[in-house]
Amino acid sequence: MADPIFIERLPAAGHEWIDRDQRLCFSFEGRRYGAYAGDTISSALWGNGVRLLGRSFKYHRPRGVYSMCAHDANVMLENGETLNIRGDTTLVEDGMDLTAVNTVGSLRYDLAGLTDRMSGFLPVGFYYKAFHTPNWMFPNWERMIRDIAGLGKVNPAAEWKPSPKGYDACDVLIVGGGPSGMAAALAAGRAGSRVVLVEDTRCLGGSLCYAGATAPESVATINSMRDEIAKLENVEVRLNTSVRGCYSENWLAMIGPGGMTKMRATAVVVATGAYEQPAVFRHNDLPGVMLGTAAQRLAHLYRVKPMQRALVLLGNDYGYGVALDLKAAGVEVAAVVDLRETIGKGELVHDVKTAGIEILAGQCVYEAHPAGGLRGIKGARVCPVNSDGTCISTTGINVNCDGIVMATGWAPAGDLIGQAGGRLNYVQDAAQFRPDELPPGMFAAGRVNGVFGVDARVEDGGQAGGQAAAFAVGKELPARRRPTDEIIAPSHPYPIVKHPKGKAFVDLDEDVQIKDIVNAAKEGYDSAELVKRYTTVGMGPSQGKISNLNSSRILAKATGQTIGAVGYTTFRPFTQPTTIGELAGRRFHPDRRTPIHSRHQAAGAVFMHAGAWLRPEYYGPRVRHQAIVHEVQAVRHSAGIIDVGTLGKIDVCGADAAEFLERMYTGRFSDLTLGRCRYALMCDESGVVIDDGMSARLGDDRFYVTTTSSGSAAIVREMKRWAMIWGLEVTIIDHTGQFGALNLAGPESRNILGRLTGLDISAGGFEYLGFREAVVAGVNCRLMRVGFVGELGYELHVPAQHAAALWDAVIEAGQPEGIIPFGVEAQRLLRMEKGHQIIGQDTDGLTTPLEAGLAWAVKMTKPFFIGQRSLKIVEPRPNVRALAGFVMHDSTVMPSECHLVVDGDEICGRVTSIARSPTLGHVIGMAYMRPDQTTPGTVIDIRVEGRLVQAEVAKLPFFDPSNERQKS
Amino acid sequence: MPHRLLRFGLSKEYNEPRMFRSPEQLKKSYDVVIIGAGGHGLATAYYLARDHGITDVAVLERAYIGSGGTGRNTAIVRANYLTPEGVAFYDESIRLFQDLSADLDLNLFYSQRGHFTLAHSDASLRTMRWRAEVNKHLGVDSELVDTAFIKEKCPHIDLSCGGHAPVMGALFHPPGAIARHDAVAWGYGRGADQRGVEIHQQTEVTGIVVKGDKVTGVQTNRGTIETNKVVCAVAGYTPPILEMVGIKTPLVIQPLQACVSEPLKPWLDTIIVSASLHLYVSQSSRGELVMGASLDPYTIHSTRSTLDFVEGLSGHLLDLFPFLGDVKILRQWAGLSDMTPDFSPIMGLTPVEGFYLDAGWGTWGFKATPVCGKTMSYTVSENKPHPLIEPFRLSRFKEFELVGEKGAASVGH
Amino acid sequence: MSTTAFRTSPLHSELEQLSPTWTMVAGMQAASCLGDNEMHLLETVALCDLSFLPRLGLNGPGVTGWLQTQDIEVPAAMYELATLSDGSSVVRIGTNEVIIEGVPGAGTIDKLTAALATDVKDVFNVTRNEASLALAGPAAADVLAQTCSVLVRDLLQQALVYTRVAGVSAAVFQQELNGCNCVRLVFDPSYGIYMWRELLKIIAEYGGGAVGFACLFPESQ
Amino acid sequence: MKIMTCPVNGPRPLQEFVYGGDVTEMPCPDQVTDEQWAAYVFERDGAPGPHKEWWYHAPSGVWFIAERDTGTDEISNTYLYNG
Repeated sequence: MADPIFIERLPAAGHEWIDRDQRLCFSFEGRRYGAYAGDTISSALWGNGVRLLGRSFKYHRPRGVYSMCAHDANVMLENGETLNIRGDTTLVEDGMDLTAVNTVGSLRYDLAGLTDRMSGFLPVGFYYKAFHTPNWMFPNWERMIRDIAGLGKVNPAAEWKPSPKGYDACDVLIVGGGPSGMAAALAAGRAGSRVVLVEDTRCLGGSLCYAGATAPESVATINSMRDEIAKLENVEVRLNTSVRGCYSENWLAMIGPGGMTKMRATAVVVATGAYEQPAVFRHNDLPGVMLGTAAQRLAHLYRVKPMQRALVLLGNDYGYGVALDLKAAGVEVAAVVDLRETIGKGELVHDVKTAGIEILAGQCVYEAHPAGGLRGIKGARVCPVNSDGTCISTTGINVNCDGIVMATGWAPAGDLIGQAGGRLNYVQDAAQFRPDELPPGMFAAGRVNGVFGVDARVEDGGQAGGQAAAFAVGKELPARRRPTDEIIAPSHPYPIVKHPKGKAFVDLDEDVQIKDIVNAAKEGYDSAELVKRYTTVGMGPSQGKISNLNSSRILAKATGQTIGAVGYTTFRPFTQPTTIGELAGRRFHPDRRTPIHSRHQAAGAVFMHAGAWLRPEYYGPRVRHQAIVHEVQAVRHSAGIIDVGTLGKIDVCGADAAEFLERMYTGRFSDLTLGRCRYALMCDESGVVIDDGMSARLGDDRFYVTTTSSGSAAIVREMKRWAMIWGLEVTIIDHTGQFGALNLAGPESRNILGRLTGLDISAGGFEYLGFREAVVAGVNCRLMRVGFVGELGYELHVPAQHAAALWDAVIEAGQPEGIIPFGVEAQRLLRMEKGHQIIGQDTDGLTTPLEAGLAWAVKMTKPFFIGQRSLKIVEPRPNVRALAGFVMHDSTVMPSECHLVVDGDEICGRVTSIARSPTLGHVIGMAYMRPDQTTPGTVIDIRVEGRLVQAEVAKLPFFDPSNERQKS
Repeated sequence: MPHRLLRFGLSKEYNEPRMFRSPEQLKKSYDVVIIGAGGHGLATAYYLARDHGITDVAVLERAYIGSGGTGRNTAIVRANYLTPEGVAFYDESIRLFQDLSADLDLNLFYSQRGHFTLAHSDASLRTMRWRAEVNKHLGVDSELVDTAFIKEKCPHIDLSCGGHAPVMGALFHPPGAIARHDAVAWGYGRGADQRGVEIHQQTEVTGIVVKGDKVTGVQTNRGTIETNKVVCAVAGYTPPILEMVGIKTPLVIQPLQACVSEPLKPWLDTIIVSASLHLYVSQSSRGELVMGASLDPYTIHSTRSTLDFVEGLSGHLLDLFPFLGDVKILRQWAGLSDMTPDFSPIMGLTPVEGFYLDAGWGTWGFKATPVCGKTMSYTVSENKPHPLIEPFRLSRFKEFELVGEKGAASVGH
Repeated sequence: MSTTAFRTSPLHSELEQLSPTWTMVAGMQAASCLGDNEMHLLETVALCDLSFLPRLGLNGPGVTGWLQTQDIEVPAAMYELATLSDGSSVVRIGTNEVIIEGVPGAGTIDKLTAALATDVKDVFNVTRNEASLALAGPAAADVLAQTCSVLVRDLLQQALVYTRVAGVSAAVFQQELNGCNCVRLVFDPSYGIYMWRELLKIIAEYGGGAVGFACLFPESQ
Repeated sequence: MKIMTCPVNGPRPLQEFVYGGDVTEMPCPDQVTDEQWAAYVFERDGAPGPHKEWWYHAPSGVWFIAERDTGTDEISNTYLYNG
């Protein structure tokens, strides 16, 4: 392969950002180029004479360097792995293989470039006005539009890499390491605050790093301030770190080399500087046209000669410094075009004159002359202009140049201020927005605050830092006064020149032109927000940082309002596009395991997610269905054991414990005697069933209640709240995670348990719905004799650290009877054979106990329980639906849960539970239906995949109706 | 190229007619005053003028057209609700949406993408089947589909969900669509404007005059208007208006946040929603990923953004699409949702004669825009609730006759 | 009633994979050592399972009074940790709620448990079978900062904080063990394995790893 | 990130708390009409302004009351419930 193209740079200078000892090689659009370590992709390419760096979003126009500071949204690249890589700020890495995004064919021969020729047919919002008639054609048009739109291609094979994310806090966070930020850091640091100073580039200094002639002493200033800062131990500097968002109460999202830091700052100093704003004229977007600061960055930081022959278009004295910098960089400055009629008298102006550079005052660039099929420029036409941007004549003179440098003004980088709820106001004499009201604890300094002279910025920063430090310790804020600033009006009020042929771009991201904004206003989209939404100005990747101000200026003129009245669109995070990976961080997914988890794994359990819990669905190696049947049969014929440790487990203690349960639950508990337990059903205040479980009496003043697995946290919470509101003497102790629990069930369970405890568990000694505390297998254990699955069974609750030992002991003891563990699915089936409802499956968000066949568990005669009053309202009404059991003898077509019970066109209800009962040998289920359908023997229609199947309503429970087995 | 575009290229001047006039003055009185120039308010005005011949209508907007929920939602349209009432209502809305671009002669980019609501547990799988069955029963195209089908329609999705609560199936709703939300308001606005309706932006309602139990006027920052019929269509901003007429409702306001990525080449053709991941995502015709999550957990009347939201959303997005780690989010924003206890709207007549309510739009307001215009305009002109909105009457709460949407509306947006 | 069965740490299965030296402490198999030169891990950051430390929770209006009868003074201030003569620590986590954590060899908890065998009025036993971890070493602060919004420098010495760590509710406090400054995490045992794995992932990035408890309780093996 | 000051645990990020809705007094069930009861169960004060709200600090299990302006999200006061 050919040697990389490499063109030597300007002679080395002390403050440059490239390391000339490290040469890198990368390729762009199939060509190899050389670069220095420290080069960004754009600086390396520009340095090698490449001018065409990207294509625009809509018209695919050629674009090059424009800002060199993260706003060059048209220079986005991809490498197959990563997409939308910013050329102006991303460092070159050796071996990079890059292509421009969003081209058809290649960057150089981009077929989509045709759209530029047709742009006349594609005015603002054209897509709203076409493609929709005839209706059926739109999908084809849309597919075409989608394919043309969009920037980079995602790589579905890309792998996720966890990105660190951390919390931090400081007294004073200073955003921006320019002169004002550094001064603020020194002031706050010397005041003793814990200061963090963040700078999004690779070194402190901000604009001073490339100020050149505009601030001759800059390098010395940076160095001395940096050394001062280094002396302060309580000031931490974080480079290559940018603040992406400011949220309520000075909570800031920062992205740096170590991923994302969520910084809580007591006070924030916003010293973010200003975004230089482009001038708007025909072909102001082509490669070679760039901002003054972009040219300065190229020349000073990367030692790249921005162009051979430059035309400098300016509206402030700063631009004169830029002209001098260009000259110093060996650029021939064809002329300086000053939009102002009367030019400044500053030193810089004087130096430009003495340098023999021609100054054309009161003139504008009317249009740039494209070269090589828009891939560059070869000159510009300069015409006399009024301060409002109207050309006095358009004849003008032609100036040859291969670059136009624009230094016409600034917009404050006030994003963070806006996000935090601060306001910016338009200041007429400065012709730009300036922070007005700042939220408490936020202070602005430097150019974002409308202060431009270097000394003034240092002074302003010092004041801000002092105020921030005082705020951080709750002291009264020292007074603030605006420093005297040598630059009076840094921005030109209207650096915008119309051209009948258009192509004068306001927003390069979105290819929005002057006429688009004017026409939008004409059509009635006459507020900043509507213009944005209709023209998409400011919607692109740079989010309007170098387009919103000009857009507001044009809109103001078009609607005869002041710019202040037009205002600006809402500031929202992020200040710079932020990757989903950085935001996601490590992605914590807390999941819960019972203390017996490892035993289930060893037994070959197949786990299911139940909320945060991992629960055995069934146990392998058998396939699902066979495993479930096998487990069911074990329970029915011998014995099985299931881990029910996910149940909520709550001790309700205290003198008023019984009264408390009376109020929380629908049933009666005051008469629950010691050593007994009872079903407990809970409603919300509207009478809807929300939870159920068992309640056991441990003592006069102690109860033990269980809740559903999913409900436990909320139930504990509500219990605590009601206990407080009712002022009852009751203590709620949540043992959910602290206890393990297992259910030993089956005809053999008594024999097995007998081997593990001295407790009298004879039928008479430990009766159905009895409760005991005893030692089982050497563990203090709470035993409930319950029959959820409809067999003789015992629920054993023990401290979590003992659960595994108990489980092992029961399995061991059950060997003779062939005890096996059973999973959630088997349990569901077993309980259904018994006609027991599962809250949440056999009920929904609006089910009352009356509909769910749970009226028996509701004591309406009690003085009070939560939901009772509401139930009294609905009780007299006929139910619209009722839960009942059904059987199917012909089950060639098997319904599933939530298939509908229908009667002709009427939806009567739905199947809530259904399964083939291994015990009964036919399909059983529960369903909601019309109350008149619930008489056993009634035939109901269930619609399955479009066809109706018949089921016969049956009495619950299906299995062991006399409950002999669970009571045995 | 569509002939529509030729006129632009061939005409020298850009002489597009104005979308909406901006009337200088408020008149002394109007037959109907609509509060809120969002999609709902403007659609109501449009159909009042078009279908009921009532054109002496003022639409009052505190900020700019579509500045509320209309311009802040994630522009998803679907009808796969749980209750017959809900399904019938939203199905009519979809039907209207499908012809709306032609009807309003404005391209709303109504794009039928197919809508997946993913189920990560057997419990949500049951809910999905329930919705699918009700939908099919009522003739709405909706189906419970398996993971293979999801993979086929959305090849890049990671159904294992990074090992956390894998996808088990989904409710697939082919008519599910997205649209250019702002344009819906603009189109209705233009249509209403052309028929004589006045749209007053920057006009804030400061009071409502009630004599006896009757509405007689509306006070604004630009003066008082006489009228006997007021429609309140301000969704997240409803409670303060209700205070002016002394009506109490169950409405609570919670922010709903959303965000958008850089434009990408098309890779996601369907709308993907996951309730358990609190995530919904689709790709706009510009190529941006438009993403939202669940409601903020507490009530606040502010459209501030939070970092938690976008952190959580990013994590969950990577659960399903692990390759998006390098894709950048450009911007986040928020809107206000007026939530009801049964996740269904509150529409129709109120105890105050002449005061009509169109509220309770929670997270499902955009998709109802056309049908709300239809039914509210009928309700206003006939002074009786349109049959489709009968179930959504305000009085249902005191009657303990809630709509059973709660089970499902929380699932998707 | 008395318990004779062994206790199992919620992290037992995780520790087992690190082929530890098991030592019986207060009825639990505890991992005293996970490798020869694990002490050096304490120079970066180490994770140690201390779930074996016995804990007793008491709740109810009578708690403070009853403990006084057992010669235990509970600090008046919430969350303030006090150390008892036998090295156990006691902390008030509510007006009526107290936790006592033992150290190997300490007798307080056994004594109190025995005394509680017969119901004491208005004193209710709260089972405290939490997962209990120690983050030891200089980088512990960074690891905590990546999982918890409460920073180590916000943790007052001898005071406990209830907050969220990696999305899980936990009690966090600082404690010097064997001359090493530790961040202690105590939380619901059902999250034990999740937390252990997440913390180890982060710790690995700092060159740290898991250690046996002998690093922090040298005398007690 | 929003910070809320729990009367027991001090200032914490909002994610540690669970919102419990407005503090409302339950009317005596036997002394209200069905309509009044329905109003208690369903009606809310949805307007922006100062509210008295229940908040729960999940890690420590503490319920308390916060006086918060739902318009500005400013929390003016937090304290434990005292009957």
